[in-house]
Amino acid sequence: MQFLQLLISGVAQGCIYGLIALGFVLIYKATETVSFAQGELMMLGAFGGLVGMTLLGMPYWAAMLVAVLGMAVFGMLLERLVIRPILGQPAFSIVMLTIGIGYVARGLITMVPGMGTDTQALPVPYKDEIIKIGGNAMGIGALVLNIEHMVVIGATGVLCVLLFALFRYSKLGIAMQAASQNQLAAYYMGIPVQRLNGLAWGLAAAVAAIAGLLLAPITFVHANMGFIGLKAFPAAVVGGFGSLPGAIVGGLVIGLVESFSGFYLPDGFKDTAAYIVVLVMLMVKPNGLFGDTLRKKV
Amino acid sequence: QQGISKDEILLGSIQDLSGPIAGFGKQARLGMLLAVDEINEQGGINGRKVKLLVEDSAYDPKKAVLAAQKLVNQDKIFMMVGHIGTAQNMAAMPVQFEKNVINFFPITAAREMYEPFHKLKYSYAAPYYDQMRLAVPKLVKEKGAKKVCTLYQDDDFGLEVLKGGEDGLKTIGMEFAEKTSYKRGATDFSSQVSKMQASGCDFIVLGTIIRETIGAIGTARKLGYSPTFIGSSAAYTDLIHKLGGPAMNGLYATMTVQNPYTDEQAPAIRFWANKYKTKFNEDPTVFSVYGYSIVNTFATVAGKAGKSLSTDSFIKVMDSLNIPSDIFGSAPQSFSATKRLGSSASRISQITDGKWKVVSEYVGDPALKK
Amino acid sequence: MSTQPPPISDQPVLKLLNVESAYGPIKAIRGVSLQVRRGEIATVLGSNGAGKTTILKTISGIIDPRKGSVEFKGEDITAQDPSYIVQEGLSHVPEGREVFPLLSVRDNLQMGAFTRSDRDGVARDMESVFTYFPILRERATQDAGLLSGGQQQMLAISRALMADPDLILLDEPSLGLSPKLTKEIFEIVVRINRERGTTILLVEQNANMALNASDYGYVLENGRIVMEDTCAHLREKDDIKEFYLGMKKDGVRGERRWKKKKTWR
Amino acid sequence: MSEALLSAQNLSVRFGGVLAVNNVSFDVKQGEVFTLIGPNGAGKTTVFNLISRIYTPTTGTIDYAGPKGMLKLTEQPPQAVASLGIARTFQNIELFEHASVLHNLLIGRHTHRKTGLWQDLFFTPKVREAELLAREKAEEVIEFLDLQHHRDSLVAGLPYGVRKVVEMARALCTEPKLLLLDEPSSGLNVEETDDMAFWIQDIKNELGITVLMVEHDMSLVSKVSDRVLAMNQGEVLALGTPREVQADPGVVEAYLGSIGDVSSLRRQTTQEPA
Amino acid sequence: MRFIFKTDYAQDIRLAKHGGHLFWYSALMLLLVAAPWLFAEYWLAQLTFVLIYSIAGLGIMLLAGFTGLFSLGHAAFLGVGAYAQAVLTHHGMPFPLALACAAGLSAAVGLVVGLPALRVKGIYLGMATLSFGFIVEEVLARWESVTGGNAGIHIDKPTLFGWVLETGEQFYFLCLIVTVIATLGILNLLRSPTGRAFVAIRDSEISAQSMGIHLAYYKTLSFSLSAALAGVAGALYAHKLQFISPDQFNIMQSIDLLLMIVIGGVGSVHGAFLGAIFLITMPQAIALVKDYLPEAVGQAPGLQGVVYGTVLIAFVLFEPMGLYGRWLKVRTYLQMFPFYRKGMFKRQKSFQKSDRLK
Ligand SMILES: Nc1ncnc2c1ncn2[C@@H]1O[C@H](COP(=O)(O)OP(=O)(O)OP(=O)(O)O)[C@@H](O)[C@H]1O
Ligand SMILES: Nc1ncnc2c1ncn2[C@@H]1O[C@H](COP(=O)(O)OP(=O)(O)OP(=O)(O)O)[C@@H](O)[C@H]1O
Ligand SMILES: CC(C)C[C@H](N)C(=O)O
Ligand SMILES: [Mg+2]
Ligand SMILES: [Mg+2]
Repeated sequence: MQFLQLLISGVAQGCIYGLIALGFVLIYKATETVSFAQGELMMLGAFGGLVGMTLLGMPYWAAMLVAVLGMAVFGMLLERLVIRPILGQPAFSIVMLTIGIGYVARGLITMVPGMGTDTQALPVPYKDEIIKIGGNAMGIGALVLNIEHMVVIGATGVLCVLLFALFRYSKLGIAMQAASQNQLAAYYMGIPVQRLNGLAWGLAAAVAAIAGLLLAPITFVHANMGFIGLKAFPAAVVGGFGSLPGAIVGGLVIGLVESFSGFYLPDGFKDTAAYIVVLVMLMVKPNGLFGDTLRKKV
Repeated sequence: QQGISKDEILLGSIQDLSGPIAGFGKQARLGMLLAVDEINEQGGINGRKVKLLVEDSAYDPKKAVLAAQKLVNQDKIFMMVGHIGTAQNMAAMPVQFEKNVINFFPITAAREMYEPFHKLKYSYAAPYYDQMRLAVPKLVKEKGAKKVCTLYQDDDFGLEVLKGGEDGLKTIGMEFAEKTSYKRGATDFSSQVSKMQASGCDFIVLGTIIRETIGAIGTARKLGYSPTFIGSSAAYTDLIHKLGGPAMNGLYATMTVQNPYTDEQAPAIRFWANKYKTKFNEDPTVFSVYGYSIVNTFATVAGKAGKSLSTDSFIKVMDSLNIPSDIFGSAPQSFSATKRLGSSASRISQITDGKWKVVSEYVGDPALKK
Repeated sequence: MSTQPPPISDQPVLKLLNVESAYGPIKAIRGVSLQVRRGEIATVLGSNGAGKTTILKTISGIIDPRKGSVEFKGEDITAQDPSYIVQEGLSHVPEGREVFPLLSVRDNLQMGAFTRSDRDGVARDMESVFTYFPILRERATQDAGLLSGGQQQMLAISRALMADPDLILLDEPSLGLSPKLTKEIFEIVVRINRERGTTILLVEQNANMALNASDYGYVLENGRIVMEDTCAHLREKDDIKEFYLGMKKDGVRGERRWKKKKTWR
Repeated sequence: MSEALLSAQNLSVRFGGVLAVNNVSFDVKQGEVFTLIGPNGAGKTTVFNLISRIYTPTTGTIDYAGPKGMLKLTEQPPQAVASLGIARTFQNIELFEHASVLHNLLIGRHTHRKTGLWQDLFFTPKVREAELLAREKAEEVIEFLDLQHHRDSLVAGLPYGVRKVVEMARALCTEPKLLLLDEPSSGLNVEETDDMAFWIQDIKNELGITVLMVEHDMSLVSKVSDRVLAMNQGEVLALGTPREVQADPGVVEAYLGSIGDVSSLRRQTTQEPA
Repeated sequence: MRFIFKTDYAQDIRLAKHGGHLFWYSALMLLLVAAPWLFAEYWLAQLTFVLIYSIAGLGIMLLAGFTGLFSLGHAAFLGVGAYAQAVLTHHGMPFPLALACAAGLSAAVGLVVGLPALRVKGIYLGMATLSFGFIVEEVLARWESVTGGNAGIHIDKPTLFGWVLETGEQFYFLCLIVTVIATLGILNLLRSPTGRAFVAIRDSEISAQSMGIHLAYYKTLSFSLSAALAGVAGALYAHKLQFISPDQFNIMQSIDLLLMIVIGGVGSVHGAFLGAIFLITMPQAIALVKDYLPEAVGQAPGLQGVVYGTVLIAFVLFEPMGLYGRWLKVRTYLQMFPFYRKGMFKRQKSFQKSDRLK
C-alpha cells in the first residue's frame, strides 16, 4: 500500500516535471534553443489566470482560456521583439536572451505593487478534492488520488499526443524542425522561418501557461515559481532533449526516483536525486532514453 | 561619528525585496518607513531627522555583503537595523564590525545574532532554538503525543528548529522518531509526509516557512493524516491561513508579537493596523510590526543617548535598557553589557477559523539566557 | 530531344541591374547586370571566388545587395525575405548541399514542396524525382545527414525540383557526382527545361557541360561580368577554350606552373 | 614503390541495413598515388573514415607501416592516427572556420608539439623556439601551395576552391607519410584542377608522400594515379592502372557512363536567341 | 589603421604587439598599483571583487570561450575552492600553500566533471554541469563536520609567512598579483600549442581529432584548468567575504559567471575583465541611482532583475561580441576616423545550423 501510494505520488510529481519539460522540448525541436525562460512564462501564465479570476472576476474556464491565449500572443510578441532580431545567430546567444527574459519577467512581476512579492492561491474549482480507493469504511489505509494531480496527468497526456502529432505528421511541424536544423536551407525552400518561429514561441508560451495554471493549486502563484523548471530540465535530458514522449518518460523517471529516494534513502537524496539520475544517465546513455544518437557524417 | 550629521541620522537596512522571502522583506521595510515617518513628523531624534536607506539582498549572502559594503563604506550609515536573514547577517556583520557599525535587531531568530558575544551585536528575537526547545515539550505533554517527528528546511534556519526541538524533547525523555528535510524551494512533500505517516508520528515539528508549511500540511490532510503540527515564528504569518485555507486550521506556531489584523479586538493594534493600511494600501503583517518596533526602539535609545549620539553612547544606553511589553504584546526585554538578547520568551498561537489566536502565555524565563 | 521545346521569349524572367554585394568590408560582386529570358538556360562561368555564388545568393535574398536591383517576373524583389521569393516561384540549389540532416529523405523532399498545396502534383513530382534518382527511394526513410556526399547532392537537386518553380538557380549541381551521374544530371536539367519550360540559371565548374547545356553565358571575373554571349559563340572563343574547357594548345606538363595572366579585363 | 605502406584486408562495415563497405581488400604501396573511384554511395568516404578511425570496421583489419614497424591501425585510438603519419582532407571541408589560414596550419603542426602544459603556461624559451619552428614549417607549406595571399584571412570568407587548398595545406603541415584526399578537385574549374594535379604530383615526387585519394574527375585520376581501385555498392569492382580500370566494362557501366560527346544536350532548334 | 610592418616570425608570438600596447598596458598596471592611494575604501573593495571575478572569468572563458564547452555549474568550483581554503587555513595552513591546495582540489573535481564532457555536448553538457553544481552544493550543505553545513563558516584573514594581511589594501595587492599571474598564464597558453588545441576543439571536433588532438585529454585539461582558476577565485572570495555558506555557490552564481563572459565578450581575454567590471559595478550603479528615481520604480523590489535582464538582452541584441567587441569597434572607428564608412559593422544575415551535429 505504502509502495503504491509512493508510486502514485511519484507519477503525479513526474507528470508535473513532464508537463514543463514538454515546453522545453517543444522550443528545442522547433528552434534548437534551450529556453531558460520557460519557467517564467509559466509563472506569467499563472499570474494571468490569477488576475483574470481575482481582479477581473472571470469564471475559472474563461480566465484559463484568456490566460492561455494571452500568453500565446505574448510569446509571439516576445519572438517578434526580442528573438527575431538575432535569428540565425548561434543558439547560445538565444539561450542567453532567454535567461535575460527570465530575469526581466521575474523582476517585472515582483515590481507590481501589492501582488508581485506575495504568494497567492489560485481559486480553482477542484481544489483540495481527492479520490480514495480501497481502505476501510473510514477511508483509512486507502490509496489517495488527488484531483489536482489527476488534472495534470490528463493534460500532460493530451498535450504530449497533440504536440507529437504536430511534429510527426503536420507539414508545419516538420517545417519547424527543418528550420531549426538548417535555417539557410529552410529559407531556400520558401519556409517562412520567422513566422514559424513566432508560432513556436507562441505555442511554447501557451503550453507554459497551461502548465502554470495547472500547477498553481499545487505550488501557489508567486514570482519564483518558475524555478521548478530547474527540475524539469533533468526530465527533458533523461528522456532525450528533442523527444516529446521522452519528456514525459523522463519526468516520470525523475518523479518516481524522487518519491522513492525521499522515502527509502537518507535525507538529501530526494533533492539531488534528479541530478544524480541525470549524471548517471549521461554516462550510460549520453543522448537520453529517446534522444537520437547522431554523429556528423564527414 | 559616521552617519550622524548636524540634522540627520543615517540608518541602513538590508531586506529581501526580490528573493524567496520578499513578502517578509517588503513588509518589514514598510513598517520601518512608517516608524521613520512618525519620528520625523514629531521632529526627529534630538532635532535630527532619521534617514533610512534600504538595500535589496534577494536573500543572497553575497549580495548582502555588497549591500553592506555600500551602506557602510559608501553611504556611511550610523547603524544597520533590521537586516533580514541569518546567512545574510552572518555575511554582512564582518563588514559592519570593521567600521564599528552596530548590527541592531536583525530580523532573524538565529542564535548567532547575539552569540558569540560581540559588543556590536543586539538581538530582540526569541531564537528559534529556544522557541522550539520550550514550546515543543509543553505542547507534546498537553496533547499526550506518542511519537514526535520533524520536517525541516535543510538550511541554518531549519537546523535551529531541529536542534531546539531535539533538546526540548530531551527534557521530557523523548526524541524525534523520524527526521525529514527538504531543500528550500521544494514543492513536493509527499515522500516526507508518507515517511512520517508510515512511522506513525502524531506530532510534527515544522522547520518550515510559508509555502512549505502549507504544502506539507496540505499533503498530510489529503493523505487523511492529521497529526498535531507546530511551526516556529517563521511560520507565524497571516499568509498561512490566507493561502492554505481551512486545511490550515489547527496549526500551532510559536510567536512573540501578534499579527496585526485590521479588525483586531485590541483597539491599539486595530488603530495602528488601519493607519498602516491607509498609508501603504496593504494589510500589515507581523513583519511590519518587527520593522516598526525595531526603528522605534532605536529612536528611544538614540533619544536617551542625547545630542552627542555616537556608537559608544548608544551602546551605553542600550546596555542598561529595559523595554516593557508593547502594544503588540512583545515580551519584556532587557539588555546588558553581556546579555545581548532582549528575551528568549515566546508564546504559542493556533489557527482557528482562519485566524491566528494566542493560546498560551509566554513560556521561558526572560532571564534564562545570560 | 524529341519534344519541341517551348520557345524562349524575349521577356526576361530575371533581371539584375548594377548589383553590388559585399561581405562586411569585402566587396564580392561589383555592379553586375544580367538577365535570364523565360525558357532559357543561362550559365555563369568564373573561377574560384569570382562571385558566382554571391550572385545567386543575392538573387534569392540570402544576401542583401548594397546597390542595384533584382527583378523577378517583373516584380522588384531586391532584399526581400528569401521565403517570399521562393513562394514567387524561384528555387535555389545551394552550394554545399544544405540538406536537413535530421529529417528523413522523404521529409526533405516534402519540405521542397513546402510552398505548394496541390497534393497530387506533389506526389507526382515525388515519383518523377524517385525515377531520376532511384537511390532516394531506397533511402526514403533514412536521415538525410547520413547519405553520402553525392547522394546528398541528388537530394538537394530533387528538393528544388519538388517546388515546381518557374526559375531554378543551380549552384554547381555536379559537385561530387560521378561522371555518369553528372551527365545524367545535365540531361535531367535540360529535360526539365524543355518539357516544363522552366527557366534555369546555372553555375558550374564543369564548363564543358555547362556551355553545351546552356543557351546563354556570362563570364565573371573578380565580381565583374567581363564577357557575355550565346553559348554557341562562347564555345568557340579561344580564351574560353583555354581557361574553362582546358583545351590547351600546348599539352606540355609543368609549363603552366606559373599561371598566365588572364587576358581580358 | 614496393612494400605496402597500408594494407586493408576484408574490410566490411554495416550501418543498420546498409552494408557500406563489403569485404574490401587493397594495398597502398610506399610512394604511389592510389585512387578510389566509384559511383556515389559506393563506400569510398567510408573507407577513408575507417582508415582515420572515425568508424570501426565490422570485420577486417588495416595494417599500416608506422614509424615503429607494422601495426594494426584498427586497434589505434582515433587521435593516434595523425601522429602515425596519416593526414586527411574531408569531402565537405572541415576547417576551423573562425580561425585564420595560418592558425589552421599551425594546428596542423599539433602532432609535432614537443612541449607540455607547464612549459606552455610559462612560455619557456623551449616553447618559443618550437613556435618559431612550427611557423617556419607552416610558411614552407604556404609557399608550396601558393597561399601567401590568404595567410591571415579567416577561413569562413574564403572561396570554396581556396578552402580545398587550405585543407590540403593543413594536412601537409602534419608532415604525413600517407595523405588521404577526399575529392580534391570537386568545386574546382579545369584550370584549378590542373594546378591540383601538379600539386599532387609534387607531393608525391618532391615530398615523397604516399597519396590515397577519392576522385571523380577522370582526367585528374588518369593524370596522377599509379593505381586505381573501383568500388561499387561497397564491393571491389576493379583494380589496376587508370587505363585498365577505365576500360573495365563494369566500371563503365556503373560509374563512367557514356561520357564522350555532350553536344546532345544542346538546344536542337534553329531559333538562336538574339 | 595602424600598420605593423612585420620582419620576423617572433613578432607574431609576442604578447604586446606594438609600442601602443606596451604603453597602455603599463599605464593600466601603474593605475592598478596606485589604486589604494587613489580610490576610497569602498571602491577599492569593489576593485578587489572585480579582480577576484576576473580570475574566475578567465577560467570560464578558457572553458566556454576557447574550448567551447559551456558549464552551468561553475559556481561549484568556486565553492570547492572557497571551502578548501577556509578549512585548510583554519587548520593553520599558510595562505600560499592553501591557495595551491584549493586550486589543486578544484582542478581534481574539474577533472571528474570533465569526464561526462567527453561524451556529451551542448545542452547535455550544460545539464551535466548544472546537475553537478546542485550536487556539490548539497554536499557542502550536508558534510557538516567539515563545511559547517548551511550555517556557513567564517574565514580567517590570510597570513603570508607569518604576516597577517590585515587591511583591505594588502589583500587588494594579493589579489592583484594573483590576477596578473593568472592572466599571463592564460595568455601564454593561448599562444602555445595547448591553447590552439582548445580553440581547435571549439571549432570542429572532428578535424581537431584528425589533426591528432586528443579530445578527451584536452577537454578534461580545459575543465581542470578552468576549475583551478575558479578555485583560486573562490579561495580569494572566501577571504574577501570572510563568511561562506553553500547557497552562495548555487545555480544563480553559475549563471552570473556565464553572463559575465557573455557581456564581456565570449572568446577574448579582455572580455573576462570587462565582464567582471560589469558584474560588480552594475548592482552598485543601480543601488546608487535608485535613490534618485521615483519611489514606485526606484524602491520597487525586482528593479535589479529588470535592469540586469534588460542589459543582458540589449547586449545580445546589439552587441553580441560583448563589451570588448564594442570597444574594438570604437577603436577602429577612431583609428579610421575620417574614412569610416557606414555599414562597415553592419551585421550580416546569418543562419543557424543545428549544433547537434558537431
Ligand atoms: N562569408 C563570407 N565572408 C567574407 N567573404 C566572403 C564570404 N563568402 C564569400 N566571400 C568572398 O566573396 C568572394 C566571392 O565568393 P563566391 O562564393 O561568390 O565565389 P564563387 O564564384 O562562388 O567561388 P567558388 O567557385 O569557389 O564557389 C570571394 O572572394 C570570397 O572570398
Ligand atoms: N554513419 C552512417 N550511417 C548510415 N549510413 C551511412 C553512414 N555513413 C555512410 N553511410 C551509407 O554508406 C554508403 C556509403 O557512403 P560513402 O559516404 O562512403 O559514399 P561515397 O562512396 O563516399 O560516395 P560519394 O561519392 O557520394 O561521396 C552510403 O549509402 C551512405 O548512405
Ligand atoms: C524572516 C525569516 C524567515 C528568516 C529566516 N529566519 C532566516 O534565517 O533567514
Ligand atoms: Mg560558389
Ligand atoms: Mg564520399
